[in-house]
Amino acid sequence: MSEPAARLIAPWTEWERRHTKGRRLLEAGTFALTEGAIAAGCRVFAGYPITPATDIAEYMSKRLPQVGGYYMQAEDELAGMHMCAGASLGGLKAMTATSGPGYTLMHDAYGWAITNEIPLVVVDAMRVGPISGITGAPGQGEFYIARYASHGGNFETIVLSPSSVQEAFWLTIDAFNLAERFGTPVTILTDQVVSDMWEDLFIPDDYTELDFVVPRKANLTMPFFPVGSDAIDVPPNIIGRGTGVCVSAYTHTEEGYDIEEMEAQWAQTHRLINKIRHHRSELTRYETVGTDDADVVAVAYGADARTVKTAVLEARARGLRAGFVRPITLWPFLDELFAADRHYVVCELNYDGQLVREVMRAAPDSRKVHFMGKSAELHTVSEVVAALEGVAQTGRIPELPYIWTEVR
Amino acid sequence: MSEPAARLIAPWTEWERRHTKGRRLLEAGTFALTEGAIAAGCRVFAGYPITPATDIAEYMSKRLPQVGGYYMQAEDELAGMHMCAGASLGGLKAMTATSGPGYTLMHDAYGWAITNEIPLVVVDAMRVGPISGITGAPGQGEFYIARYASHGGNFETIVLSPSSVQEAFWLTIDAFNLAERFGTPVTILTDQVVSDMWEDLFIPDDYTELDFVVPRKANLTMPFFPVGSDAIDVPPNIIGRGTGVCVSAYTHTEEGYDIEEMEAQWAQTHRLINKIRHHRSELTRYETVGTDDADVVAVAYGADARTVKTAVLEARARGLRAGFVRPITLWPFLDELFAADRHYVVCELNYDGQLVREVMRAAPDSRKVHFMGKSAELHTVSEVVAALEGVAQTGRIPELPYIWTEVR
Amino acid sequence: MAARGRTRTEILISGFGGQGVIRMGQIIGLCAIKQGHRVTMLKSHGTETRGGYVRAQLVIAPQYVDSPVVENADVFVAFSAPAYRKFYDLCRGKILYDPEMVSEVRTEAPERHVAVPATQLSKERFGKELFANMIMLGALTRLSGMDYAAMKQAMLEIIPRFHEQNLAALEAGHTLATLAPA
Amino acid sequence: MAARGRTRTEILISGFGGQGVIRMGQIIGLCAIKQGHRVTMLKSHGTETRGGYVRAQLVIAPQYVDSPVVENADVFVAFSAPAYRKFYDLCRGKILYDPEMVSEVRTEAPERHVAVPATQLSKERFGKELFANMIMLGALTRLSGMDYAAMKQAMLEIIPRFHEQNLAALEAGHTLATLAPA
Amino acid sequence: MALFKAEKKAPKGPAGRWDVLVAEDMCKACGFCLQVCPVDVFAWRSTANKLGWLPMIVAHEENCVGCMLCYQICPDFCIAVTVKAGLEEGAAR
Amino acid sequence: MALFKAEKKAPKGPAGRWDVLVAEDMCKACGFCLQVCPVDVFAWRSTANKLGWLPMIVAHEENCVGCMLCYQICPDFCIAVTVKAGLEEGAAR
Amino acid sequence: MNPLAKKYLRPSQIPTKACHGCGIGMIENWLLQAIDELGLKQEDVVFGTGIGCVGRQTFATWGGDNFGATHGRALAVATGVKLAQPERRILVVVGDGDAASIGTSHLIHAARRNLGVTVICEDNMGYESTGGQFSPTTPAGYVTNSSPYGMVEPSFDPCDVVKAAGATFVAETTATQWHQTVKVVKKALQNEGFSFVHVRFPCNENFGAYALGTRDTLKNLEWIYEHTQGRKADGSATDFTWETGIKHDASNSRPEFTRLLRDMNARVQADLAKKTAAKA
Amino acid sequence: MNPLAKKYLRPSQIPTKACHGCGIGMIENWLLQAIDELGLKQEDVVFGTGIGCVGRQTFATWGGDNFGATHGRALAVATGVKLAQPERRILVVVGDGDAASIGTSHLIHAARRNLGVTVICEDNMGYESTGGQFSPTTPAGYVTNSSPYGMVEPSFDPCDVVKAAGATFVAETTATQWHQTVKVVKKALQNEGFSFVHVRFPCNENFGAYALGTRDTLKNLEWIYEHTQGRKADGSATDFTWETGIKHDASNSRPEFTRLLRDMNARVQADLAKKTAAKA
Ligand SMILES: Cc1ncc(C[n+]2csc(CCOP(=O)(O)OP(=O)(O)O)c2C)c(N)n1
Ligand SMILES: Cc1ncc(C[n+]2csc(CCOP(=O)(O)OP(=O)(O)O)c2C)c(N)n1
Ligand code: SF4
Ligand code: SF4
Ligand code: SF4
Ligand code: SF4
Ligand code: SF4
Ligand code: SF4
Ligand SMILES: [Mg+2]
Ligand SMILES: [Mg+2]
Repeated sequence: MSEPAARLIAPWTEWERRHTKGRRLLEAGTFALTEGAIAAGCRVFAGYPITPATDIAEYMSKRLPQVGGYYMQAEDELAGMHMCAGASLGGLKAMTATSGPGYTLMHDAYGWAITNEIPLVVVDAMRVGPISGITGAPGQGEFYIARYASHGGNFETIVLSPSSVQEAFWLTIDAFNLAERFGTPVTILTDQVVSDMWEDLFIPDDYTELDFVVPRKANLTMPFFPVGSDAIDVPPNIIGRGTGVCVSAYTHTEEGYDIEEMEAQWAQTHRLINKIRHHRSELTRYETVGTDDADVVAVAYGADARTVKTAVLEARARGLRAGFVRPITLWPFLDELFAADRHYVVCELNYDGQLVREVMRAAPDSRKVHFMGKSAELHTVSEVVAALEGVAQTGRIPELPYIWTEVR
Repeated sequence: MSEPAARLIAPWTEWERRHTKGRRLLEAGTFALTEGAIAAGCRVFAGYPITPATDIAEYMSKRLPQVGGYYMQAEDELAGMHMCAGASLGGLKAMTATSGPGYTLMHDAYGWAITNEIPLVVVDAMRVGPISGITGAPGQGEFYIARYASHGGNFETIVLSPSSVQEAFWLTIDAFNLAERFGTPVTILTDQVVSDMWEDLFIPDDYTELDFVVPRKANLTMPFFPVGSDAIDVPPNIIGRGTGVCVSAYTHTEEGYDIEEMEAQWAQTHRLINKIRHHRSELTRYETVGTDDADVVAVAYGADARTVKTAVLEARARGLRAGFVRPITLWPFLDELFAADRHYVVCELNYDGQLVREVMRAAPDSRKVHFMGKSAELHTVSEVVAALEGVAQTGRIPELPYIWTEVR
Repeated sequence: MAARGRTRTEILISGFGGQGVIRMGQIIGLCAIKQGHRVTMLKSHGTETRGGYVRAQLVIAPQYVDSPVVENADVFVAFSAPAYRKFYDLCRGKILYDPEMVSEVRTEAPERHVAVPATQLSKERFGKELFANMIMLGALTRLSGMDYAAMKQAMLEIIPRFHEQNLAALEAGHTLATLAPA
Repeated sequence: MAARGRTRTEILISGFGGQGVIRMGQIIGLCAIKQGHRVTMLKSHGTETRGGYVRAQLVIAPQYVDSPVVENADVFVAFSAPAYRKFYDLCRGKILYDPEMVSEVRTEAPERHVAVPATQLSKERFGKELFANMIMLGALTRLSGMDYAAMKQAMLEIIPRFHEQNLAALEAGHTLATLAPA
Repeated sequence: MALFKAEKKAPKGPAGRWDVLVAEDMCKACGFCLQVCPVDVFAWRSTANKLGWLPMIVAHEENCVGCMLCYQICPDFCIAVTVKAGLEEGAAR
Repeated sequence: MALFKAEKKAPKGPAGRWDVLVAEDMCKACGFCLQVCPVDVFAWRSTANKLGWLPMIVAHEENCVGCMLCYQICPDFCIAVTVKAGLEEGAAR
Repeated sequence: MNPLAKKYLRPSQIPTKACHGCGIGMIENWLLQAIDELGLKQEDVVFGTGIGCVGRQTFATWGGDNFGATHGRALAVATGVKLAQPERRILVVVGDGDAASIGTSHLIHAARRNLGVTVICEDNMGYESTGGQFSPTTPAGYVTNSSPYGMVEPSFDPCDVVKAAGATFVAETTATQWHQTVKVVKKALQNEGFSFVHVRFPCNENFGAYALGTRDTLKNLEWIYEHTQGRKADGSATDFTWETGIKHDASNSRPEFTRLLRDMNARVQADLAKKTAAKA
Repeated sequence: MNPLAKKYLRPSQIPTKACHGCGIGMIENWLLQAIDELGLKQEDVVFGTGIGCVGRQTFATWGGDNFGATHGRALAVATGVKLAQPERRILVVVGDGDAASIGTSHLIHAARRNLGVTVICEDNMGYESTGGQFSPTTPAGYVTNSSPYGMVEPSFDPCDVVKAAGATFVAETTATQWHQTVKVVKKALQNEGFSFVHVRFPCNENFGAYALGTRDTLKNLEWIYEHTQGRKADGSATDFTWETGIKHDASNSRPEFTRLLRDMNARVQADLAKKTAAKA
């Protein structure tokens, strides 16, 4: 079958072309995430060790002092993300990294950072759950939690997911850029495989030459909250510069004063939601293969998309009109990738089915959306090929060991 | 227009018929939630004060000692729910209550209780967010968080929402029953209006006569985890009886020993998900009006459903083929309520749109699903009537002040 | 709105904190319950500790009340000027106001306005403002034709102390000469 | 699976913890990178501190590697009996095994089996088992026709100490008489 | 010995040298200043301020001996006690 | 003074009265017992146990004076030191 | 109007929504005196608060920069701010529930690290903004809305715990000790490291009403006074007495935490420079 | 095989997956001796653990009932269990990170309440199950995988903090003090209230390898011994010395927490009965 059309929509395709001076290493995803942050100008890491994100903390503890930054080993994850928020509010780019058990301890910090429009990057290296589950095995159980990363509603979130070590490096820089531009925490939702696997990794020699890095700006005057505006690239507030800035957990006025009027709630929400929704085009990152002619499209993200993509190519080699969609931007969800009325086989590393629900919502015919859940191990190429063939031929995924197809 | 067909599917319709000996009071929702718990046999409350759930704690601190129970004011919400889990594991029915800011601090306790199948009831009295937002104003921002109440995936949750003080009383007993029968935390997702409003409330004189209350049973032998079974009404494990029971945060064997095999993960997940999915009929609670002939159906839950229902009746009085759907069981989501191909107007107390996404997924034509978001105040009857008329006549909701209709 | 008008009575009471607004609502609600009605009462307040408002929204009906929100009050009791201004438009029925607290009233609907000098009376009769809300309740009972005996009973159940004075206050309001016969 | 066979080489290495399985994989991977290939390496291990297994899955290809999972290994290096048994079916190419650790081997495909007495040789030549993995690497380099000089270079970069012995071990494996010429 | 003494005896110290100012619109009528003042400088106002309280006023500024107790105890930043123009601090003490 | 003494001097106490048992399949070969034993009761086994370790064995039970150090220090519950059948506890001490 | 309030606070934010007779304003007045006597300017101080009356009734009153953290997390946020703005004095004003209950862990570890912040724990012996429940500092036996039968949980003094954790300055006063409070806050602000000042004050609305049975502002402040003195107005002994005063003063005896980090960075970068120089 | 292990532990769960030479097993052996000497049976003790090596390598070894809480929450769970099963002795075995970092708040407040649990904090001076990062108890200057330039954060001794919080029994020993450990654990178990025993032990795999530069089990245990004695083998002084022994013993000096609640309930119910009787 003819070579399928392949697209990768992401800023780093262009970055890679322009920046070729560097070293090629064999390194782990955690290393790439760390170096990406350093390259993006991250100068504070505050977190609490947890497999499989611990190595990020360890790399940071070595690297940050070298570049004049600070590694904070917080007493717990709640403290970790609040420390990051405080540091970013003080003018330093900051990041934390954790896995599921720590991630869900960051909800109040998320809300505080979101409400006060504090740029941050949070890495969640997902492992299989619930709770401790299996520490050394991959999972994808925080898809919705990453969207609803705090209580109370009335906000949008930005969530990205890399599928290779190299992509983890570029995507981390991208995440810091988006955090600065949108003034909000950006979540890197990765998994145990991407963080622990070793791959060939290109690292630029001189980070100062990366002209695409968005520097930290500073808003030094009222309004401290641009009521009514949905603009991005608004310089974040900086505390400690004597501007009289006020940031808090309360619904607030443009001076930052607490207020309990529903009109103020409306105004605040308007900005928190629309600065993201109205600039969705700035956030679109995805990869597709063969979506032009495909009858059945396999959908996956993160490391799992690696085997799924190979399976799609394999299926095409066998003459199947198969396609592949890998959302890199998980939230805001890219409904447009599922506009075509065809079969979708959604592969996820959880048995309850999360991504698949969004595909069901976005796709024209939810009856043609098929779930292929698995836990603790990547889907194998043969499993996915079998599923694609099954759906193409019989409209359903055949029985496969340790594969779950029910969504309700 | 003729009197519309009205249905209320919930166990308490029958309870109310059979148990009529009691007092009629004018009391608050927090009072009803407390008495419902006492009536259901709750003997431990461990929590941390927060508006608008504080009154539950205060009522509990007065009532529990009278019935030989224990009120624990925990150092924080994390401790609160873990204390409840410990108490329930020790054989006492337990409950905690909070609002958004505290609710998201309970995720690790949720996961632990879910994995170890510990019966619990958690009340989340939602207020508007993000973060502290407006403490005294209603919100519905924890719809998804209540479903994904812990990290790692691979579990289902049970979430109920009352819309009146009287219903809060019966539904709390129901929640304790379901917690015992399904061996899992059951969440009562209520809101500031239901908890703070005063209504006429019937309270039975003698709780010991409530024959429908499910008593605490005790499993005193291996297996401590019924691998492969999706059965409900499995007696929960009790610690402290010398049975050699082992409960933990790890993926575990039927002895309760930690294990790191994906096969074991499969087995555990199979039970945690299917004990709930395969007994969905036991969990179905909802209210509908006029859904037999309606062209446009208003959807709402909690206190907000009160004004919305009045609006539907009003609209029908004006000759509109309007209908009303109030899911009482929020999770597992009642897809079946949205099987008919018609217009749905989903009213929620948040601007981002949460319930509406599930309706879009479940409804045959997501283009006919309309969002009507508001924050900090209930929808008014006139607003909803206007929206229903607008949808009926023009297919869209007209512009209304402080009403949000975009979902993306 | 016709459909609802038939079946429900909406009462809106508002004033400053400390004026006994909620207490008054509770008594009315309990009284209605004792007479076999269904009742809802929403409490809300402005943010300022003082200067803001406290509001009680009561809905009384023979059957279960759906919307607890007062959008078209049959009676509005105004204990303060801010409250009067803020909620005037939510009332389509009678407006009882305390002239000492609400100095200016709209002129367009004089027939709907009833001045009840509760504060003044309370000061005269009891030397303090404390009993103004009971005087107002007495007047309201008379005007809305609610069962006076039942109202007394409900009041005694809800208010722990000063039963004599409160009863006297209720009486004073109920017998106010200025009130048109119910 | 034809489509992939053409473009990628899959190498599976497994044994007990402490046998240098990962180190060996790192060296092969780095060597391939230096020669302009794209490389992925998955590390995984059984749960038992001992008695379990450590596994390195390498995929080497001219272009970007999609699936990093070894489902059809071109080469399988078995350092322990449990590893040999657990992963035998994942290999459709040559199987290098250490006879001292893997005492029994399947009989159906003798031509695919290559015994490399790495442990024994290491003990003989260096008095300890420590260098068995480098001997095995030497043999693998020869058999798979990888660039020997580049492999030496990669080894020196990755292993901090005992360069002489490691080089000697590599040489010993590479020159093993029992090996068929590459 | 109570914090708020029933009978007041003016401490030594020259009176009449002090400006005592109460921001009546900020006053929440806790009464602390009135109680703590040894020389009855303060008194209640009979009309409510915009906060709804009957605030404190300066009734007998001439009595003030500048002990600053009122300034220290006021929870709402209402009170200023300063040396009258012309009389420098030193002399006042 | 080191915890693990280089040269061993047997403490007083009658030897030969003790059963020393090592659960060799549980042993992780930390070597503590060997080092702590004052009278060289233990020795290494030359073949690996099922955990993959070369475990400890009892080589000279007759030397044992029942000081219990090995029992106290073994991190893996391998060691039992008991009075030989017939010789009651009292006599052994 | 209080001249220091004019100088340091935001006219638009005072008077606050605090109830009348609430001690929060008194204490803030004394903080201003300490700040003023040290010659600090608005821009020298970052003012941080938690959630609760102590938080909400002080947040944004300060004329300089303010942050109001989520409940219990003020010290975690302050840690981050201090990393980025080491030259600023960070004043963290928190309630007893915020500091000594939900925020315990952050308080303890900030003290252990000797983080350069000055914590003013304003203790009204309960959760007052939520309507008056007991807290870890509510005295034994007192009735609150969550201890209707009297406080049964043993309480503790946060000073003892932060001292044990490593705080370099610890002091305790009450709302009837204005001079002492100004004095110790001045000392606290002069410590580069972690300072903790615990000030008990009257809550008129809740603790007063429920635990002391009155909303009489004078009676409630009097109660604080008596338990500071240990003697009632009639000369009889009170049921208990607070030990006030400086409880531990090791000010500047060990380096402030972020300085430790900066010194380490200098060391690391120097070594790195050496290495690279050696290579070349 | 150790006869007490036979008597109290689960044959299927030992040997654990702990590395060789790990102190966790030693300490558990001494716990068994204390339990045995007190004549306790399997069903008398609920065995609770946290997350970490100390948690995972002891969880489910105990032959009676076991719970393994999420990281840091063991004492919160124990509080609930104690409410429901007041007759059981609750033994909580937790690591330094679990107890003194993420679990600080629960530890402190359990101590304040004098909850009837015996906490054994097994301290390997770092987060070892995650590969060897420093913890709040890692000694100054030591290299771990998250302090590559030496531990720069000031550390603390959890004993001081729990004592200040109100623990009624506090003691510290090390993995080379078997008799002392058995002795203090016995005393701890005889306290109805909150007991805390802090035991330092060698982690061979991580702390040994990175902080001490060796995985030689003997050298690493020797290091513990030297810092217990304060003297090296060659007689020279160690860089620091741990103060071991009983640090505070107020055993049974005040009522256990859940007893306070039960006594209150009795009082409340008696009053209630009186009232109803009066009515009738
Ligand atoms: C996570 C969380 N839990 C609970 C609350 C509710 N809450 C707000 S303030 C407060 C405690 C107030 O006590 P304290 O800190 O002593 O301040 P005070 O009001 O007494 O001055 C509580 C429980 C919250 N906002 N967030
Ligand atoms: C909420 C959460 N954060 C982090 C982790 C990862 N984690 C597991 S154990 C542990 C700490 C281990 O340290 P310690 O308590 O001292 O036990 P040790 O392994 O040293 O015995 C950490 C950080 C987790 N499981 N849960
Ligand atoms: S300073 Fe204040 S308190 Fe002192 S005398 Fe003058 S007015 Fe009275
Ligand atoms: S102290 Fe201040 S607030 Fe209180 S009465 Fe005097 S002026 Fe008014
Ligand atoms: S008891 Fe153990 S250590 Fe003591 S002498 Fe006997 S074998 Fe040696
Ligand atoms: S102490 Fe125990 S584990 Fe260590 S070598 Fe001796 S028997 Fe084996
Ligand atoms: S409730 Fe108490 S603490 Fe809060 S402002 Fe009022 S008086 Fe002050
Ligand atoms: S890592 Fe350290 S603490 Fe954990 S089991 Fe191994 S030796 Fe023990
Ligand atoms: Mg307080
Ligand atoms: Mg540790």
